[in-house]
Amino acid sequence: MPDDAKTYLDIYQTMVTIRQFETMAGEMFAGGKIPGFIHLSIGQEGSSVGVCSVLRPDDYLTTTHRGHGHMIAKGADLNRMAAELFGKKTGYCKGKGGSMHIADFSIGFLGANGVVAGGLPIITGAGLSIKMRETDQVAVCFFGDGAANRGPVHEAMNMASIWTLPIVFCVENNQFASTTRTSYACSVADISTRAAGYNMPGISVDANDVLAVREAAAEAVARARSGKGPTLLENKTYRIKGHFEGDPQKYRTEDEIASWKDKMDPINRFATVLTKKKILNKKKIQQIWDEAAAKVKAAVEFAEKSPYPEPEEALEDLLVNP
Amino acid sequence: MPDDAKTYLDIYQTMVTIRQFETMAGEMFAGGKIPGFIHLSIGQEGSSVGVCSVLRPDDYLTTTHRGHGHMIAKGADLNRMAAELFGKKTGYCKGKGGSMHIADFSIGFLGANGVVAGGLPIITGAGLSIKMRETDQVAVCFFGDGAANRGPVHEAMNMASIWTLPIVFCVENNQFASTTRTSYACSVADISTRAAGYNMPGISVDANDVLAVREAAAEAVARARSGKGPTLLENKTYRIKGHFEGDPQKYRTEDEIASWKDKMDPINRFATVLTKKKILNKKKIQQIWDEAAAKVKAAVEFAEKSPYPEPEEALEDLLVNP
Amino acid sequence: MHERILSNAEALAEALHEEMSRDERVFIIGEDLISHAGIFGQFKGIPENFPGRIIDTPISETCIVGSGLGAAMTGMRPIVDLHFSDFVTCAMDELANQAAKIRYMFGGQVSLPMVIWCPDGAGIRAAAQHSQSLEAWFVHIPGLKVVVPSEPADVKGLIKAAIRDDDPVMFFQHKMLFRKEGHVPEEDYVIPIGQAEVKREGKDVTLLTYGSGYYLSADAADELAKLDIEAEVLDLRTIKPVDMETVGASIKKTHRGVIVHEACLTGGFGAELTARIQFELFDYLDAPVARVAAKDVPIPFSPPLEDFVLPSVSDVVEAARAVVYR
Amino acid sequence: MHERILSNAEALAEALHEEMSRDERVFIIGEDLISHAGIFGQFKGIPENFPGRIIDTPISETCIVGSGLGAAMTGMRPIVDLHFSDFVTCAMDELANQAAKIRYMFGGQVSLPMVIWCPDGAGIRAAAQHSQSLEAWFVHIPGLKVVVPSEPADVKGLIKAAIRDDDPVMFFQHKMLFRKEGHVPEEDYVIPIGQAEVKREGKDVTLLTYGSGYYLSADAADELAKLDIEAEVLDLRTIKPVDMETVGASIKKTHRGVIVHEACLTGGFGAELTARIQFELFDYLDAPVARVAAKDVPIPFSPPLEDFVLPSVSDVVEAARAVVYR
Ligand SMILES: Cc1ncc(C[n+]2csc(CCOP(=O)(O)OP(=O)(O)O)c2C)c(N)n1
Ligand SMILES: Cc1ncc(C[n+]2csc(CCOP(=O)(O)OP(=O)(O)O)c2C)c(N)n1
Ligand SMILES: [Mg+2]
Ligand SMILES: [Mg+2]
Repeated sequence: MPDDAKTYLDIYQTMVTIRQFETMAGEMFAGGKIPGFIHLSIGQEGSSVGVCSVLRPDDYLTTTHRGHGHMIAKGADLNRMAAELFGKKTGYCKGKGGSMHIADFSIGFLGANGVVAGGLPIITGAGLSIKMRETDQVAVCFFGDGAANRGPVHEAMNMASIWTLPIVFCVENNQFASTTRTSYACSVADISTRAAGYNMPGISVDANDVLAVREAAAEAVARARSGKGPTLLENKTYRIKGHFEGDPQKYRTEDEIASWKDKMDPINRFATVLTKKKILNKKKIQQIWDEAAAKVKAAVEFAEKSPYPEPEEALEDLLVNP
Repeated sequence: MPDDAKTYLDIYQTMVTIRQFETMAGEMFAGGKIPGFIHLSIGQEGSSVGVCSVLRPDDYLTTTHRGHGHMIAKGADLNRMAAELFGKKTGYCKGKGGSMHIADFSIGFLGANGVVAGGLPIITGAGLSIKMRETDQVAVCFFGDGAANRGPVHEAMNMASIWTLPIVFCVENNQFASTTRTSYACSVADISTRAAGYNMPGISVDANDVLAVREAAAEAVARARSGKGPTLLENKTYRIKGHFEGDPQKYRTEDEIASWKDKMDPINRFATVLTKKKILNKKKIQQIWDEAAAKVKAAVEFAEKSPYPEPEEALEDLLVNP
Repeated sequence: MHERILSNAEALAEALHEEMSRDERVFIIGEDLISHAGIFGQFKGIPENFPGRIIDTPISETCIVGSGLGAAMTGMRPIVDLHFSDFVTCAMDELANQAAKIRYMFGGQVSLPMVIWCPDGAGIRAAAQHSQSLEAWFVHIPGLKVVVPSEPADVKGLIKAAIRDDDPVMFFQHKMLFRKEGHVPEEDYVIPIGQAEVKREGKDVTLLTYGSGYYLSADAADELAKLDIEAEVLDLRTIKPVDMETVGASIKKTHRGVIVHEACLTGGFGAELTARIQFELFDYLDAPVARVAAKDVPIPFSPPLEDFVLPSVSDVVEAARAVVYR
Repeated sequence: MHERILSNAEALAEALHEEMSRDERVFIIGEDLISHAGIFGQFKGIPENFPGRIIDTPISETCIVGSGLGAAMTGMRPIVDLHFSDFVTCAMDELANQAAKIRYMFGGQVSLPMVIWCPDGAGIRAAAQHSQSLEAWFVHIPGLKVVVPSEPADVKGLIKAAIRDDDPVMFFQHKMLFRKEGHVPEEDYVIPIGQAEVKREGKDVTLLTYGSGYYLSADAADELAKLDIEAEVLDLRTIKPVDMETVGASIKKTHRGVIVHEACLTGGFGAELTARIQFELFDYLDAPVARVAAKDVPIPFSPPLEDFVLPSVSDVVEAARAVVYR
């Protein structure tokens, strides 16, 4: 696992890009440019980038309704992402999917999912397919703490274990499932303890420390790639924004949010580390944020300029052989 | 928990009754008297009777496709059971349910289930209902090792845990789910280890030792009754008969079956214990078997003499207010 | 009678308050109910007024419905909130193989007084997995009743009927209708399950509809009136059992029918209703029964696509004109 | 052509052998497949001949279908065995919200070549949870194809078509038909999905059917012949997409139709087909389209009850007589 300055800078840049993208998405939603509803991953960049930083382009990834960060970290094109969120023809899914149903098969990104835990059965199949095709790909599945209480998680972890599938189950415990606290809905404090019930390693990490995530993910991915089977990785973090944009958030206080924002922000924490290591300085930081802002701005422009699909296009893309 | 001779004799008698009932059912099926398919619990009497011996009549129970033993242990009427298996009008369900869908709500027996793991969501509701109605009932759910790999088990155990519901989850690990060995399909050797993932106690017992089951069940039931929440109890046993009557059983050898039949039979083992304690002797044993045989014979006669339902009765009992 | 105007969400909340006060066995269970008093505000006041009787669950649709089942079997009267009706998919075994069949399989030993409350429908750009209208599946499962009200007064009367009913009732409410307003009587009344209502009389064609289709049909009737076509608007309200008496009376008068629903066309409830109308009323029909429904694709995200897929007022007008001028 | 007689189970096994030899991406996944070579013997020889390509799973329908999905998205061509079609209830999210929608939601980026193989139907005294015919649910989900063959030759040709198809196909086979025999051509042939076949010509009434209903209809046609009624038997074979061309040609000839299926009446596929026939062929109909189906209750266990609930040859004869003598 390369641990050089360039890698670190890449990681930092990706985290900032995600933050800028999500910030833009929130603004565009508020401004009525993005239809439907969107779920932002601000504050969770340590998880998405930490994990994806150890993946290959041909590795598979599934994610959730809160998947912009994972998708960017896996290498997606911001223009086509933005266009999809805007419902435009040039979007990844030609406007048919939107934020909750976006995918890029060219980078192994098998899709977001509007059904909580919907990605887990799918990743089992991706893992099985890898094993049957005898490649050394790895399949990673992001899911939430809320998802962790759904049945498909159990079935998927059992299956992956008995067949030693090359899967990393990555649960992002951001302490909430919509309005519901994880501490209420989940019977264990560390979701990773459930791994023992499937005879697989389980580990919980402070996911606002991107390098801690990267290290744990590297181990899990190496294990999977070398045919030793699945791992349950719990990335502990905090959802800074509402469940969806516009969420009244009566279930928590401003103070609680602020305490995470101030001290725990994964991007700032990493910047501090890199500054100490002399890989970053104030100027460079500003430059990275500016560059990310420019890329995101360009993506917005691309999306805005792109046409909506023609109504009749709604009838396309259902079947290969109608 | 009473541990006197009378209690032991009751337990022994119930085990023998189950064995005789199941043996009869196998014969009647082979003779074409019982339609459909049936799943016998021969060899698993230690589990059913051990658990039910610590239950009250008003406690709830759900079971599976292999539920005759549980039902008898909970106190069901053999005549109405046999009649139901035969598809007769006098059966528990007027012939509508058969072996896989039999129930007796008057004794808290909330039903067998043809869907593997189908009882687990239901037992959650029974447990919740107990809690809301503030009674001190307990709800027990029998399910198989195969069922243990289905998603509803996970959801039910999590829910029962967070709400400290008065539930005993009793998994009967009889080493097979149909043709599939538990050692293949289940990612852990002891299913009870999964309890930790729900922050509840888990225990595995040798279920061919009825007193071991009784002891473990007593603790779990006491825990539930006193408001301390659910327990996962794994009863380790062995399915002596095929999955269903008529099963070609290519997945195991006669020798394997014989080794269990000979040394592990829960009824014989208990007889040995009781004989040592001078509670039983050869004559008494014979008498108990004969009495059970007579009861079962009477049940068969009842069933045989009973009429089939009239065809048009098929249209009844669907809705309370059609 | 003075006009008391409530929204569909308010009508529901009022009825729930009344029923929960009346019968302490009634409770509500589902995801994220308490903090927002229901994602559409439909449970307003319930968390404060009935603490412990509105229960937040983990995300576990299978066990949420299952827990309703088990509670119903043991003396309670649960209302199970499915959050989005699309997630019935995660509880189909509990609905189709358990709730619908338990009473029957067990020979009538037990009843299952439960309501499965399902907000459904499209129009909020929520895309394929949060926009469906799946009521037809449940019509095809013996043992369930299916109610799909449209107007606030119907919501109040029918949710009360559903709660008091001893059988499992699937209760669908369209997301886009929660803010729709209408007169709601103040008193405690029940609208029997299985009773349709002619909401506008007409002699030229019957628009047979339910749920969101009612509003499309009502608007279409206005448009048709301008074309001198008098459309009768028949709001089925319950689709299982369906009120063939009221349907028959209307078709015998108009001799023409158009069925309007938002669920996609193929295999939708319109098919069943058409089949019955043409069978039972063949000689009264002067034209084939037409169906107006969503196009046969998943609901797409982008606004022009979604709008194109969903049935519109003009689709209803066109269909009605086609059968009338035949 | 010499008569090569195979059972439905044998026809399936033969086709699977050929397809698995032809394309190494094809594999079978499900519960308890290997030991009995399929519970109905339908996979005879496959475990020996294709080791590693027929996979026993834990009891996890959700993830069994899901694993088919994930495999199909990443280069494989899975055949998912659902053991009993009743357990589709445990995988409805994977079928309805994922398999059917993924290609569409993702704008056509990916295809899902998978077959979901579902043995269905009643008649073996297996009661309510092991006897259903649920095909109509899937007809109502855009994005799925639905095939329900009856005779061995159809099974062979259609399973091949399903395996080679790049879209998800629900493939239903009735449990009671596995031993039914018929001529099956030896060569490698494909019957296109969506193509019905007139299996018996007649001029007085069309019996429109599929799956087990075909055998009821064929027998009924024999009975009707004795009454001087010449029934045309049209085996749909695929119900989504449905071959309205062949249906139309037949109805234009006979002017009368009876739809026969084992699924319960209300909301069954017969409703959809009736709706289309009466709409598209209104002027050709001399009588309403009749439906013969199971009665609207769960399948009961006891033989006299089950027999009463299921549709019978005489039900078909009666329905045909009623429309013919109208
Ligand atoms: C099966 C299902 N149930 C409910 C929902 C509604 N829903 C969407 S997101 C969400 C909360 C998810 O929480 P978590 O898994 O922790 O992910 P997070 O939002 O925190 O990233 C809920 C309940 C859904 N989409 N799918
Ligand atoms: C959801 C579901 N999947 C599959 C089946 C078919 N089936 C019936 S019993 C059984 C095996 C059950 O094994 P286990 O849970 O260990 O119980 P046991 O038979 O050993 O008592 C299977 C696969 C079913 N009835 N329900
Ligand atoms: Mg969360
Ligand atoms: Mg077992």
